[in-house]
Amino acid sequence: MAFQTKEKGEAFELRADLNSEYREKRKETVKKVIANMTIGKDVSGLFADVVKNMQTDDIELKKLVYLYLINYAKTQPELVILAVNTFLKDTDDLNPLIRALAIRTLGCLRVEKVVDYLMEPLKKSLKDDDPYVRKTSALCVAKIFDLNPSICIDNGLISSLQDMLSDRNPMVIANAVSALSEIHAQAPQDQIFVITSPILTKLLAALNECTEWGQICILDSLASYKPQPGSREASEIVERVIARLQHANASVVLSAVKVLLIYLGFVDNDLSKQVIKKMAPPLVTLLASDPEIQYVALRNINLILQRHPQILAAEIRVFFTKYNDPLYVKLEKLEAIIKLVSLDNIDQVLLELREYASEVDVEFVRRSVRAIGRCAVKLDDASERCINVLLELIKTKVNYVLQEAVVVIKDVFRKYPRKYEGVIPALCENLEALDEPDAKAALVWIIGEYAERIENAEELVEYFVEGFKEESAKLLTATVKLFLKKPGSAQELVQKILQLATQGVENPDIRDRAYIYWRLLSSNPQAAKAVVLAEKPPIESDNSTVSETLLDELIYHIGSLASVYHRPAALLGVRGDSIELKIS
Amino acid sequence: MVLSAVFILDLKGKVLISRNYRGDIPMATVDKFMPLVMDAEEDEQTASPVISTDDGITFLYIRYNNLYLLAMTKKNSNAATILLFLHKLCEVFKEYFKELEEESIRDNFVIIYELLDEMMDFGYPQTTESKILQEYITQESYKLESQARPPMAVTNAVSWRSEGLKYRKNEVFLDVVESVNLLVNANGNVLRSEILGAIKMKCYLSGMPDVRLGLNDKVLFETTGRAAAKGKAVEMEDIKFHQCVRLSRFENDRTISFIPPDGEFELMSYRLNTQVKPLIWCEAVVESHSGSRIEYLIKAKGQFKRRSTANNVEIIIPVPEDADSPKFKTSTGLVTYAPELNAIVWKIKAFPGGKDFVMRAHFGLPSVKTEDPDKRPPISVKFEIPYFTTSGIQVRYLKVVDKSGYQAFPWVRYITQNGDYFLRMP
Amino acid sequence: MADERAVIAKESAFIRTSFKSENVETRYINVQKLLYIFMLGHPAHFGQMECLKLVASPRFMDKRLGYLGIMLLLDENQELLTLVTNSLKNDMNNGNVQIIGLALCTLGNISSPEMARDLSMEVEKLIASNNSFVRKKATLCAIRLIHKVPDLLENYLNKAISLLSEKHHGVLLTGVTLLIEMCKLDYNAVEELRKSSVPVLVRHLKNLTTPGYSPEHDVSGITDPFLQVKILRLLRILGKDSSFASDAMNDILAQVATNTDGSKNVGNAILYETVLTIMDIESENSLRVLAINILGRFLSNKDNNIRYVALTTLTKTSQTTLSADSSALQRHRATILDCLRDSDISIRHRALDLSFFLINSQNIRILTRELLSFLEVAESDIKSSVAARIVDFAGRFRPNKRWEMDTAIRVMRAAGANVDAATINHCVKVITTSSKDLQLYAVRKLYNLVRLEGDQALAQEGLVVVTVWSVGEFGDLLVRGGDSSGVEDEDSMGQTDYMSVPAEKQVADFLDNILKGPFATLVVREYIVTALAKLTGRFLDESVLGFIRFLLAKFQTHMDIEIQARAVEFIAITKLDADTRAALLESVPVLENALKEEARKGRGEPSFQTVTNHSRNQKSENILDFSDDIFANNAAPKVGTSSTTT
Amino acid sequence: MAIRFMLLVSRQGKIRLTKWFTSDWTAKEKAKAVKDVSQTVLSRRTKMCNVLEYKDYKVVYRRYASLFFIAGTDPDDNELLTLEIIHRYVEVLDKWFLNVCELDIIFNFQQAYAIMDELLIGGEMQESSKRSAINSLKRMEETEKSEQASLIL
Repeated sequence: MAFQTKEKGEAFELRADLNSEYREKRKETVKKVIANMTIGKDVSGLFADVVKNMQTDDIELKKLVYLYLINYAKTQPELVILAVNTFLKDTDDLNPLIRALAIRTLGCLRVEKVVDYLMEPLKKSLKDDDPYVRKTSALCVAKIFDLNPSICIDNGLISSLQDMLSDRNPMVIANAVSALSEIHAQAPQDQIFVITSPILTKLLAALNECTEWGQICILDSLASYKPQPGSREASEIVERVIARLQHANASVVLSAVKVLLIYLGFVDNDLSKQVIKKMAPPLVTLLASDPEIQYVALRNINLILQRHPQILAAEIRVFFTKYNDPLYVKLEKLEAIIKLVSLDNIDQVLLELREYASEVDVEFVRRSVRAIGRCAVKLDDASERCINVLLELIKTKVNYVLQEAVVVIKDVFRKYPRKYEGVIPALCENLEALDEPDAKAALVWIIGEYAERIENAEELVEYFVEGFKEESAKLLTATVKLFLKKPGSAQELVQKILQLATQGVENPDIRDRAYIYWRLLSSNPQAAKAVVLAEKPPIESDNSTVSETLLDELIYHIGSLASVYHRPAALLGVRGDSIELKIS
Repeated sequence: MVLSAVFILDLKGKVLISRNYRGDIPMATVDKFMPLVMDAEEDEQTASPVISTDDGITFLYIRYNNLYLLAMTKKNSNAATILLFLHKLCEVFKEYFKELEEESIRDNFVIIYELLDEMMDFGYPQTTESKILQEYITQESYKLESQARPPMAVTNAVSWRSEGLKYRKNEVFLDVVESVNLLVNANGNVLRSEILGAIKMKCYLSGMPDVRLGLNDKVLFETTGRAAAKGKAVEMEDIKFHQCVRLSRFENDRTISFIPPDGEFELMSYRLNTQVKPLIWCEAVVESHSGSRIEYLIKAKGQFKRRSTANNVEIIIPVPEDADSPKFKTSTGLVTYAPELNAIVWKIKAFPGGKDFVMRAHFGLPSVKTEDPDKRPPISVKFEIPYFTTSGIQVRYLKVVDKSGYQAFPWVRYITQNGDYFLRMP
Repeated sequence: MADERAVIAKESAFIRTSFKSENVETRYINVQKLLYIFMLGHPAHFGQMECLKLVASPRFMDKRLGYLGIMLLLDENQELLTLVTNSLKNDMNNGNVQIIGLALCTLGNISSPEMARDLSMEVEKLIASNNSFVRKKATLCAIRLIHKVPDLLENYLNKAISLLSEKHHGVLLTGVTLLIEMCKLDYNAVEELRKSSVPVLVRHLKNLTTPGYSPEHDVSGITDPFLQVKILRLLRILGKDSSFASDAMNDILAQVATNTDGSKNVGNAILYETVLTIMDIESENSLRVLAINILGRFLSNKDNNIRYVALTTLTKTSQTTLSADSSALQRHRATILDCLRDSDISIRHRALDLSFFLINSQNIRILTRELLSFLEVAESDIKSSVAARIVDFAGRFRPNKRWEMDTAIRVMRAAGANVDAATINHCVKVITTSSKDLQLYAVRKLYNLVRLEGDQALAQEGLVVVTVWSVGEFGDLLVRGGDSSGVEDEDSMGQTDYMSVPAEKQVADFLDNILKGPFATLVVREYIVTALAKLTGRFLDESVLGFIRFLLAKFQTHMDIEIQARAVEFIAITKLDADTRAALLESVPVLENALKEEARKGRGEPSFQTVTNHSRNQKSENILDFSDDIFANNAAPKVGTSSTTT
Repeated sequence: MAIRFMLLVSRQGKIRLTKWFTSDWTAKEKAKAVKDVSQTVLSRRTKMCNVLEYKDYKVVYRRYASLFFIAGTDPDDNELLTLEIIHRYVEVLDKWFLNVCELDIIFNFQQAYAIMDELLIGGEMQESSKRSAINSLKRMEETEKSEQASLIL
């Protein structure tokens, strides 16, 4: 209780001081109010008193009041109107800093009612003499469009914005590009931002001159431009953009890489080869940046390598992990290593992966073991060497290493059917140690597939029947295979499992499978063999991070979140958007 | 590109200051950040710098000291840009407040708000050059004679330098610094080695000078047919320039020309992937008796020219976290046990090229073993070798041209030092 | 932060080295420091041996610190702990009661089964000590021992019962506590106590509720609430399922319930415990009404703690008494539903559990609507359990089957990404146990829903799975099942047509598009592969069948083992003769259990076991019932011996 | 039915004391629980109820000045009574240290533990009289003092 009265007292005091006759006192108090706002206290109650201090020639005080307004405008839309007059006056100030500040802040208020008042000053400031004001106004249009698209179009703001692409100041152009791109994305059908040849020339010119951030905007907008077929345009763009690879800003580099990758399809072979060659060193250099940037770079590099592994074919060593790399960097490097592994470097890679498999970080160890198996599947001529390393790891008896090894060895079997059966005893020995569904399922599959070579296959399968459910589907198949291969001894088992799978579980998918098996076995054993024991073609090596169609899309989004997540751009945020249930 | 809001949080996840740029995500969403980070840390891992909530909000963050700098967005934003912007914020704050930590945030909230407002608008980065910002956003605005105005540089093509600078003595200092990254595996094979070079400048020049820098760049020599003449050209694999350097000019004829910012800045960086002989080589023999004691024999060798000397060499050898009763023996340098690093630190003030030294260490171990597994970190080495670059890079000339026609004095220094320099333990 | 770490690392290193010198004088101070370091979150395993050494010292202060270190640094799984046994034994036989106290406290907090066995004799002896300081500690120590080794229980039972005649509150309190734990472990103890001890407990409680009974134990005007609560709890155990014992406590419970002052937290703690006891035992009706009224008062209390308790208790009592008190509960419906929107997650969760107990056949439609809108905004980690319960209750109280089916589909639409397997299976069961008309309705609705709502629907994995399975199973109905356009559909709002009839080609493309898209998780792919195979037995258009075979063939080299296996098998099946093929892909018989559940539905009873108790375990295990009737079941497949020997 | 763990956490999230009455958790799980529980408790607003659920435990907490006292209990425990137990601990601390503050607990953590050991064993209350608990503690302090005195002699 005591605490509450104290708070009330404080608000009272603040209010009095905001109306103090002394200017310094008022300023200090506004600072106090902002300090309160910063630590999360609600000071919206002082709205009227704070706004009174807006009319001042002290820029610092003005900025503070503006800041306050941005924070609380939404809670007090009626009172905001009180402030509008001062704002409008400020947009006419002699100092461009104040003109820009007023325009910038007005755009941030996000109160519908203010928008109407804003039109005239905004139109004027879009044509201001000072580029600082113009660049601020450009973005303001995007802000207003977000709130009320039609008013922007009706007042000709969009066309002013389009005119700004011809501005003489590069920063103004860059912000106009940003604003137009954003508006275009909201209403693509209106064709608000379409790059034409003349615009292209202006953008390319601005590219050389504007800030690093502006360069990124322009590069990103170039990604969507389709060059005139057969013209020199594509090569010209490539030649301009390629210089950006030398920029110190990693994001400029990534955006340049994106543009170059997209234009590769439009230029002749020689140039294309040259571009690919020039791209490698900057990509490698990205790995010397801060770990967060490295992560983004690596996620993108893994996409690029899926399409153009040759770019970094000679650079596999740069992906060897460092002790102090964060795990998220290590895992991405591992992925890149698999993309780049070849017969030329496999021995070194195996040595390296073996080293990783003895580190302490469980997740990294697992992924390293898995990587060894993936190398085996990828490189036919090195598969035996990989298997040997895996066997060595199995001997360490480290539980999670073992589980991971079983899972990948299963894939090796599927790639090279009947080739490495000698490994099976070593795997079956460790039956009890397996407690993860994936590992169990893998071993169950191996037992079913090689039932005729495993003496105590029934025993082993029976061991797993205990935990029927998790790996039901595989167990079902394995048991049926076992039965078809050794009909006498496994009959009881197959009967038990089919009963369970048809009536003991609810999963419709398992039941579908079980009924098909049951009908096969009871009606047509010959057909059963033909179906269940049908020869499986070797699996393809799985070297792709994403599907080819998704890759096409993600190349267009290099550097963006979609390409970091490896998910389609349209999907970002889909899962959570609430679905309106239409219930009458 | 765009981001919705920026936050600075303490390590517990409490918001110290925030700026909402777009208003399209409730600011309270930030509460979901720490649980995500903690989930990742559960397995002693660092959460990846890009994480999302299950309702599709993405957080991008970096950590600096005991702070998180965090951005959030729900669009398909440019992740690289956002993370770089956060790093840039760090840099600017550091230049403004010397130290960036909880206290400096609290003490300077007014100016931080101003900076956040100036450096980004509607989620798009704007002016981020701290030198320029300092011209019109200052802590002592009342000291300005008149009302602040946006400096020309903010919107100029030369956004990094202001006009009208004047020095009595026009000087340029160039430091060529090469860091050697090295990774050696337990068998003693060099897995990777690279040189990261940087040319750092301190410019005290008047007016708007145009500067040209000449290096013994192999590509340049080849194109101009001068290759055979000197023979000592260097092939830089990748070069990155400060935004002041005219990239298209370099792309055309390999000329490095620029109008420099005032004061200190990094002009360029380059990378060489050539196999370098490890400058300082270490061999370790470890004998471990679990539950009682562990012994080390370390041999270090200087594999660089005899007339050079490596200064302030530190060889850091990891030991178990619960080691006790340290005993050392060496003829050279100073050996200490540094429990805070879980390592032995062997310091040698001057390590001449071609020499080798030996050190022995003995530790006791507790009888009760910890449940934590052994982390097996590598040996790391720190050193500096002055008047020497591994790559052989040389500054051939530095020309300064200003319309006032003054003469400028360039000074050049070379140094090689360790980068990530690791040798895995057997 | 970094500085603190460095300082501590250095100090730790110093302490480690110092330990090696075996200096008795510095050991105490070093262990003291180390424990402080440990509290700050740094390793201290190397100090464990030193604590053991301190305990073995003859000095009291050494022992005291040593035992503190053991309690902090060791846990029951460490081998080192066995080395403490001997010291504990010696100290329990020490002449100094304070040293005995230290040993008892340590054993009471940390004990392995071996230690429990080895030291039980000592503890038994000490329970009989004439020093109350020792007696109460030994009594609580016994709890840990009997939990570690339940066989030891009978050695303590009589001693524990005799503690009920104690006057000393500490000893009495620990005695009652021990008896409660014994009753939980062994039903014999319950019976024994019912015979001997109900009156004495009632008497104690009566004394405690006499004003001013023992000022030393007074808490805001109430005498020893700690003891009162323990006695009430023991009475609850004794009165449960025993009308004899319950009768004996009716009066005192009524007295406590009416006379306890509910203006402070202490009083409410007792009232809360009393209500639980009244609801659990065979109490008189008037008493139950009294209890429900107390809860009603709680529910409208301003204090969030009290509201929390009310919600929890109402849920608990609703669970055990089901509909008996439901009219009393229904009176609070509005309040409870309001709590669903409370800003406090604790309140929200409790209110959610309770809301389900409000459901009956009269209000099922309204409440389901409330719960569905809650489901949409719920945190993702509870969505699964809410979804499971909505479909469960929709079955229990459904007005008709159509409504149940629509509800299940709505749940899938709102939370299909979060539901667990049991809920998906349940939805499939709802469809398979329906009439042909309803199946037609279901498959068309699901198909059109996913088709029309695109990504939004595809992101809901559960919805996709149910849809894909239905399309596979009822593919023929979907494309040729006759006209369903007349069916009134609550969801469609007349705007979009959820009943349109696709062509076979469209259905195949539909599945193909899901496969190509980003939402094709492994599970979805597995379902689609099987659905495609089943459609080869249900579709007629040769070109479509060819397309399906082409799709299946692509998966024959798939990385996922299950998908590859299916594709290979199904391709082999397509090569069999038409009759065999048709027989293999015939529709699957309805699950026996599903029929049984179906028969029970609409009557308010739980229809399937798996989701009834979600309040604690959010992820329900699908408990397989391996009872005989499944095996005796005629529908189960039999594999003819003769036919398989070839 | 018992308390399974007690935590004392400062408003800044610093852990001041932890006591475990259960052996079911590994050191890692304990560390995680401490982190999770203290984080959630600290983020709760003042008017919210003092009970929350963590895994299979009920967490009951109360704030005294700069310190949060947090108890993890079995789910069937009486949370209102747990609040009283917490309060009892605070009362005894207060009596022992005469106006207890956070620093008392930091610098005298051994005594803070000793006080808890006089109130709870295995997470169950062993004494409902404040006086009796204080007396026991006093006797132990006296024993230590006399030992130290004899050592000096």
